[in-house]
Amino acid sequence: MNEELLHPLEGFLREWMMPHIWCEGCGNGIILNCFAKALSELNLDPNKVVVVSGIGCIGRISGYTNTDSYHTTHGRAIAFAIGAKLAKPELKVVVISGDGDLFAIGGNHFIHAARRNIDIPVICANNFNYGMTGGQYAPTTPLDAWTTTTPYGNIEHPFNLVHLAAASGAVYVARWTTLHVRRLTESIKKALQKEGFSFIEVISPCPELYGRYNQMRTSLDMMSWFKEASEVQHHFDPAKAEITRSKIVLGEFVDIEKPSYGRLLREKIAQIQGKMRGGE
Amino acid sequence: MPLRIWRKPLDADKIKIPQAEIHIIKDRCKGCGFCIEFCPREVLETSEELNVRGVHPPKVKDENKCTLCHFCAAVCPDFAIFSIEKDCGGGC
Amino acid sequence: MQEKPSQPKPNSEEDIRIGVYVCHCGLNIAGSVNAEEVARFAATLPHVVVSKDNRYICSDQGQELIKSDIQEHKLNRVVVASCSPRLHEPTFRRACEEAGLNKYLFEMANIREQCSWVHLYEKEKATEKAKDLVRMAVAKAALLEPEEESEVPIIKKAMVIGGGVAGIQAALDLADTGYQVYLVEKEPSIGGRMAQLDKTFPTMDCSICILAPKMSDAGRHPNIELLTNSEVTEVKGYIGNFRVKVLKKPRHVTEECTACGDCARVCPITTPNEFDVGLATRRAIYTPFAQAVPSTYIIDRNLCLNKENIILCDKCIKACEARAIDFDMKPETVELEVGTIIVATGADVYDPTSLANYGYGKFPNVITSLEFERLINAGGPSGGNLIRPSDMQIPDTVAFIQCVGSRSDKGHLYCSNVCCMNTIKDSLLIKEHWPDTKIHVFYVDIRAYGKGFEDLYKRAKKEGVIFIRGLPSEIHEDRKINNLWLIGENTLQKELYKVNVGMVILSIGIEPRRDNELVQRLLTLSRNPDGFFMEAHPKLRPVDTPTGGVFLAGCAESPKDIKDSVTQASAAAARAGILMAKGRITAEAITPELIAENCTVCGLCARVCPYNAISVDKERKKTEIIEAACAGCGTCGAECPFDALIMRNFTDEQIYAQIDAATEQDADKKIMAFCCNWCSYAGADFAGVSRMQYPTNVRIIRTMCSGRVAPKFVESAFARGTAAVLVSGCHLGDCHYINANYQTKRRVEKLWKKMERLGLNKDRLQLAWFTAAEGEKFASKIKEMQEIVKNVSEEEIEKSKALLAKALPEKD
Amino acid sequence: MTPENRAALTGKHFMNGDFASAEGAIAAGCGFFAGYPITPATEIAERMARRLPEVGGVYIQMEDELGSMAAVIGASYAGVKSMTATSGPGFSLMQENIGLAAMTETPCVIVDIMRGGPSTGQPTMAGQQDVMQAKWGSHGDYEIIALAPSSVQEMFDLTIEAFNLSEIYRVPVMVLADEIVGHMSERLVIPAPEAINVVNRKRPQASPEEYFPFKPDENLVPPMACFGEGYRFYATGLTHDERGRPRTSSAEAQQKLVQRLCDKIRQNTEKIVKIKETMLEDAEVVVIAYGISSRSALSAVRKARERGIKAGLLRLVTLWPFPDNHISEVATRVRAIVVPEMNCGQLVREVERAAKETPVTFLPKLGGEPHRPMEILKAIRRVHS
Repeated sequence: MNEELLHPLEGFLREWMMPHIWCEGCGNGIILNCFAKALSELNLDPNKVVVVSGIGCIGRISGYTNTDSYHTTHGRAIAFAIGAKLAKPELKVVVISGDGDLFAIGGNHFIHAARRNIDIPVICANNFNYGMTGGQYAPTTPLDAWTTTTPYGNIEHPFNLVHLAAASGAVYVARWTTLHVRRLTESIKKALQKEGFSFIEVISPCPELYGRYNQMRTSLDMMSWFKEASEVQHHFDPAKAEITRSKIVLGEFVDIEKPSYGRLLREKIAQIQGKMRGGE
Repeated sequence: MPLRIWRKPLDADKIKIPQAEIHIIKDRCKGCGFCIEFCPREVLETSEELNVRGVHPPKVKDENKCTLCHFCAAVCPDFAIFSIEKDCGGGC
Repeated sequence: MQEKPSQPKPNSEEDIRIGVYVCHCGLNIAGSVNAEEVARFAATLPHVVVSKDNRYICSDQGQELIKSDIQEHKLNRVVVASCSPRLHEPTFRRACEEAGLNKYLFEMANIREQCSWVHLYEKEKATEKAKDLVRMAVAKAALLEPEEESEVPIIKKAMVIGGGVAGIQAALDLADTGYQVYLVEKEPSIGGRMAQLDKTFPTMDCSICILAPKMSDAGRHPNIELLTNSEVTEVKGYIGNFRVKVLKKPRHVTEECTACGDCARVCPITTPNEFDVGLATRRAIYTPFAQAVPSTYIIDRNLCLNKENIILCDKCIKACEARAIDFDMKPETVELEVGTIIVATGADVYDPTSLANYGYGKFPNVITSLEFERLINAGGPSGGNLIRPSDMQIPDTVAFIQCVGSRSDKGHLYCSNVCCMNTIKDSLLIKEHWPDTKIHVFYVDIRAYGKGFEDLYKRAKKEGVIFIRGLPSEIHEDRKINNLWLIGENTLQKELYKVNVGMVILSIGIEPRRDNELVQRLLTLSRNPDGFFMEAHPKLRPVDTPTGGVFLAGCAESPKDIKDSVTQASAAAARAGILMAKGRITAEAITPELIAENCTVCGLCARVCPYNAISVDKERKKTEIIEAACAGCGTCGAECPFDALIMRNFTDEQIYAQIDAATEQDADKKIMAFCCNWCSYAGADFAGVSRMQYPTNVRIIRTMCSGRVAPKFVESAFARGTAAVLVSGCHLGDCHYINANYQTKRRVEKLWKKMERLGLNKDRLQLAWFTAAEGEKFASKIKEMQEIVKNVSEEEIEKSKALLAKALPEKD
Repeated sequence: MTPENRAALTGKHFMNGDFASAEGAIAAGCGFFAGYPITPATEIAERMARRLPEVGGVYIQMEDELGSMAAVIGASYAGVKSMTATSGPGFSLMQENIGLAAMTETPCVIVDIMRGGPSTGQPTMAGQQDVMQAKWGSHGDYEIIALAPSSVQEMFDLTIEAFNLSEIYRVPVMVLADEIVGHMSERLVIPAPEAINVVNRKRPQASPEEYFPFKPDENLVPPMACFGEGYRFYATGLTHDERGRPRTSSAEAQQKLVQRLCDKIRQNTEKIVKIKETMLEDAEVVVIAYGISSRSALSAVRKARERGIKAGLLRLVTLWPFPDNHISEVATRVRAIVVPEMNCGQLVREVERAAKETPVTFLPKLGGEPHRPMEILKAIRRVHS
């Protein structure tokens, strides 16, 4: 076996940033893998793709994708992406960030971007806690779960992210785990081609912190949890899709058509400028 | 159909299933073991050797069993493994 | 529900006028029963105003006689002593009705199947028994009441189980008649066994060429809904109103499939193809064969790398342009409502592996006739070349061995019907392709009974096929070249032979499907000892089953060739069509009548009812019988402690009257047998049909189900001094009333305990299960009980009379 | 997305400062505005909402000022001149990403129409209380540029200037106007587009392979590539090297980067700074003022001259970077310095620092009213005698 041969996805990675900083068995690498795969299968022009991320472990992903990419401040990835996308609509601007970044400090931007139906796919790595800062509880941490800031068990109810996204107006909402790589890749491809705001939640293992505190010491433990608990049910009512230890409903929850902010904006501008020319 | 099926099918030798060539970039591996655990054909196993990171990368147990489903490559968080179709000029 | 009959009920005994007709049935009865004497005796019985004997009372003039007598003598009851009511009761009931007499005022005494035929050599005793049987019938007749039958609508939809040529034919016939048909097939495609065959005898036309058009007709027919890869899991309801659950197993390929085959080409998993009996390879995603209907591919999830919901391999998904692959398909249960069901579940073929002396599974060049079909088929794995698996060479000598798994205690005792002609056809096929091939056929008998069969046989002989009578005792293999030595005796020449051939074809027989037992349970059918489904009557209702609304077609009923299967299928379709055309069916007036003032709403009846046909409302103090759901087994009547349920046409009084009549003379020498209509009474009939002789002292009382037999009947039989009592029904699990016979079992066991407690010999009460085919078993049971009867002492009889006296119905 | 000339206004107009600032932005080639309504800056948003579509630009009203500032950076990185406008409370929220803009060297303009604080304070009244926040508002060391218009005309001119500076130095530039300048209406003359000097960011000369997004030219400012141009660069708010690679624990990298972020402004101060001097040649007393206060100061200086006092006015057009050298030089020529500010003393501290021995008299003013000329005149006379 000659190792000179390059990995088929090598071209989609920013080679001078590799290897990535993520822990052994961290799901972020798999998400990066699936994202790169999606790009290669769609063969989009990488020069027209912008990856925007926020703060947190997965926030580093913008450093690893061989595209234009920007690593914003805590929670602002979506807001930044909106600016970039509206300024240059021909770009594919993708937000990849974590559950804490997108739904705690950045929660406001998420719901409003979904409401506006901005043409941006948002991929959320949900590892149930704040990894980068050492495993504190997040808006997705299950009730009773242990983290470094819920030493007596979590007393906060977690967000059901797919429900939140659907209720906020996203036109495409899906949930997979890092074990369901093929389906995740397909979903990412779909989201990249979808007009409007699409959201993909990726349940991702954090064995070093969340797993360690919650009786899943290794990444394999966490992956087998995903394997046991997951069931695929497309068009399932997102309101009933809370994640529990015994059941994780996966699938495409929402896939609808709705004019996007971008389309309405362009139409509006064309209309106004048309009037002005007519005015002369 | 109750008839016991026991013969080697007549076309058994004619059916060409592509042979795999598995590549492992050892020093990228962080040793999560996903590729070994989730390979549907149990093609891989943990090796004895230590890589630069001090973990045991996977090694190929039986390359002939690989069906080139590429799941190992797809589930690897570290881009450390992939498989390609063996070019054996019709030799295999 | 039940409006009172128009005809005035005879209210006091004076009005009862019974006519008795004793049939000679040529010599069938008269041969061992003195019919005239029986008729003379009948005349002496109470209420009998006319009593005649007649050569063939079932004949037109026989029936005319009854009719005119009804008019002339103002008869209001008719008793015919002849064959089994299971055969001619409908005939005579019709005659009565035509004469304006309610058909429920007719009663039969079975003096043929259950008397003359089983006592061929004891004329006196047989005659005495016949008198008893008539006495019993007359006693019951005196208590018969006119009844009105309630009508139930029939759902004008049919289900055909099994998509082989029989199922397809039945479905097409019904669909063309205009009925909606659900065709349920277990396999991914319809077509069945016939699709595997190369040519068909005797016409030698291409099997798939004539089948494929029918398959696609069935697939395309607007009135046919195909449910392939599906299994019937539950059948509830009754004739005309079945509620069926069918489990549709997921194909994981949607209708979008264009059958282009791109998916299979990339699928990395291979396995031997069942359709080619393992001679060719298929993938995990496949279509069973080129002409499959539906043509949609299917994924074999047992082989596919993708388990649970994780897609490990996505080669087929990627290859499929139609995007028809769907790994998320789940099994779904569809509920159907149909009026009729046709069982065309087909048969299996015999696996000769167990016959070690033929070396199948050991010697590569010993193949089965089914493997031969695939080899000789131009579309088959060898492109139509009859090649030896060992070296892919075409053999210059072959041998056919007949009756492999048939007509032998090694395998099955019955003849599989098709193997002889199939071999002859095969031999001619070989001659046609490779005329110089030397062909030996080792046989027991050649059965070329059908139209054009003998000609084909002659042709084979003319072509030089060598027929040798006497099967080889063993086969040896020549290790070097894998040729085979056949050693045996030519029973015509009375000499040993040792023949060397390049290939041996085992002409394997047909055997019942493994899952017949399941189908039997689902539809409460019965099977013969060989395991094939039983017709309601072997001669007169050959495609009906004992379960109303359910019909048989094809090899499910018995081994048969394509022509017979198709014929039977059309017959079954016609029978089902007749039912549905009527649109309504009259339910026999054998359902219970509730005597509200006796009912305490205790709910015991509801608890034992197999059909949940009784609703008990303790609040509103109301018990209600749902006539449409009731099948009339009478288990409730037997259970009711308060005589609140009258089982019409099988009332307590009528049964007591039969018991009394049967025990009027030397009860202490007699066996009282309670037989259920479907299995044990039919079994007793079958004993008669097969002329099995047994003691004359048994007196059979027919009930619809053994569940009708109330303990008090048994007790009163003993109280009347009967020596022994037999309670019999269908085998547990085969009950025609789902599970009513478990109540029988419970009650008899209780009775045994009681007898023990009272210090009575419990052997005098026997419980036995018979199928309609177990005439032999019935006969030997009676013989066995005869021994018990011999040993019952006077005291024992007296003791039981005394102890059980209170069981007797108080006479006013 | 440069404005079509047809849509750009020219000629004489009568409008308020907020509107003028909006027109300046459009004249400067602004194609993107993200903001959140807040008094007294709302009119800028309203004007932009109406005008941007006409020139093919994009106006979006974000969910808050955090998002507004982030969006402005995003648009700028996508290659479109972008801005926001706000007032004190919103300005505070924007500081987070003003820091990010400084760190990732993002050209962008923030117009802050100052009102009375702290907190919600006096929404409809004028103030000059954000002067220090503009300089020090975000955490860490960095430099920005801040301009202080004192008229409607300057609202127009300095907004253009702000865009030009932000493009030249890849730095957030603030227009610090007070509520009065923002809301008052006066004559505005808009030159023909060709007469307006519009500067655009420096584009990379290097090939995408050799392009390092944070590798400066001799003026310490790196050429800027934008999204979608094939450079496939990476920018992060983390301390990074010239290539953009995060260097979170390298003292050397932090030293190099942060020092340059400051120096690229400091070392160009002379180029950046604008000052207006009136009757300063022979002045013994100088009033140093900016924004609306400078207009009261001007009439105070005139009145002083009528009374025979040699007074002069030094108006700071550029607040940041602070023109230390110039103030020191003037200080050596005068006896006293008077600084009127509509706060409790912010910029005066910078003046005192630069003036060295020369005495500085501070005139604070709170409550939203500007200084009356007489108040300033009194002070002049006091320090003169």
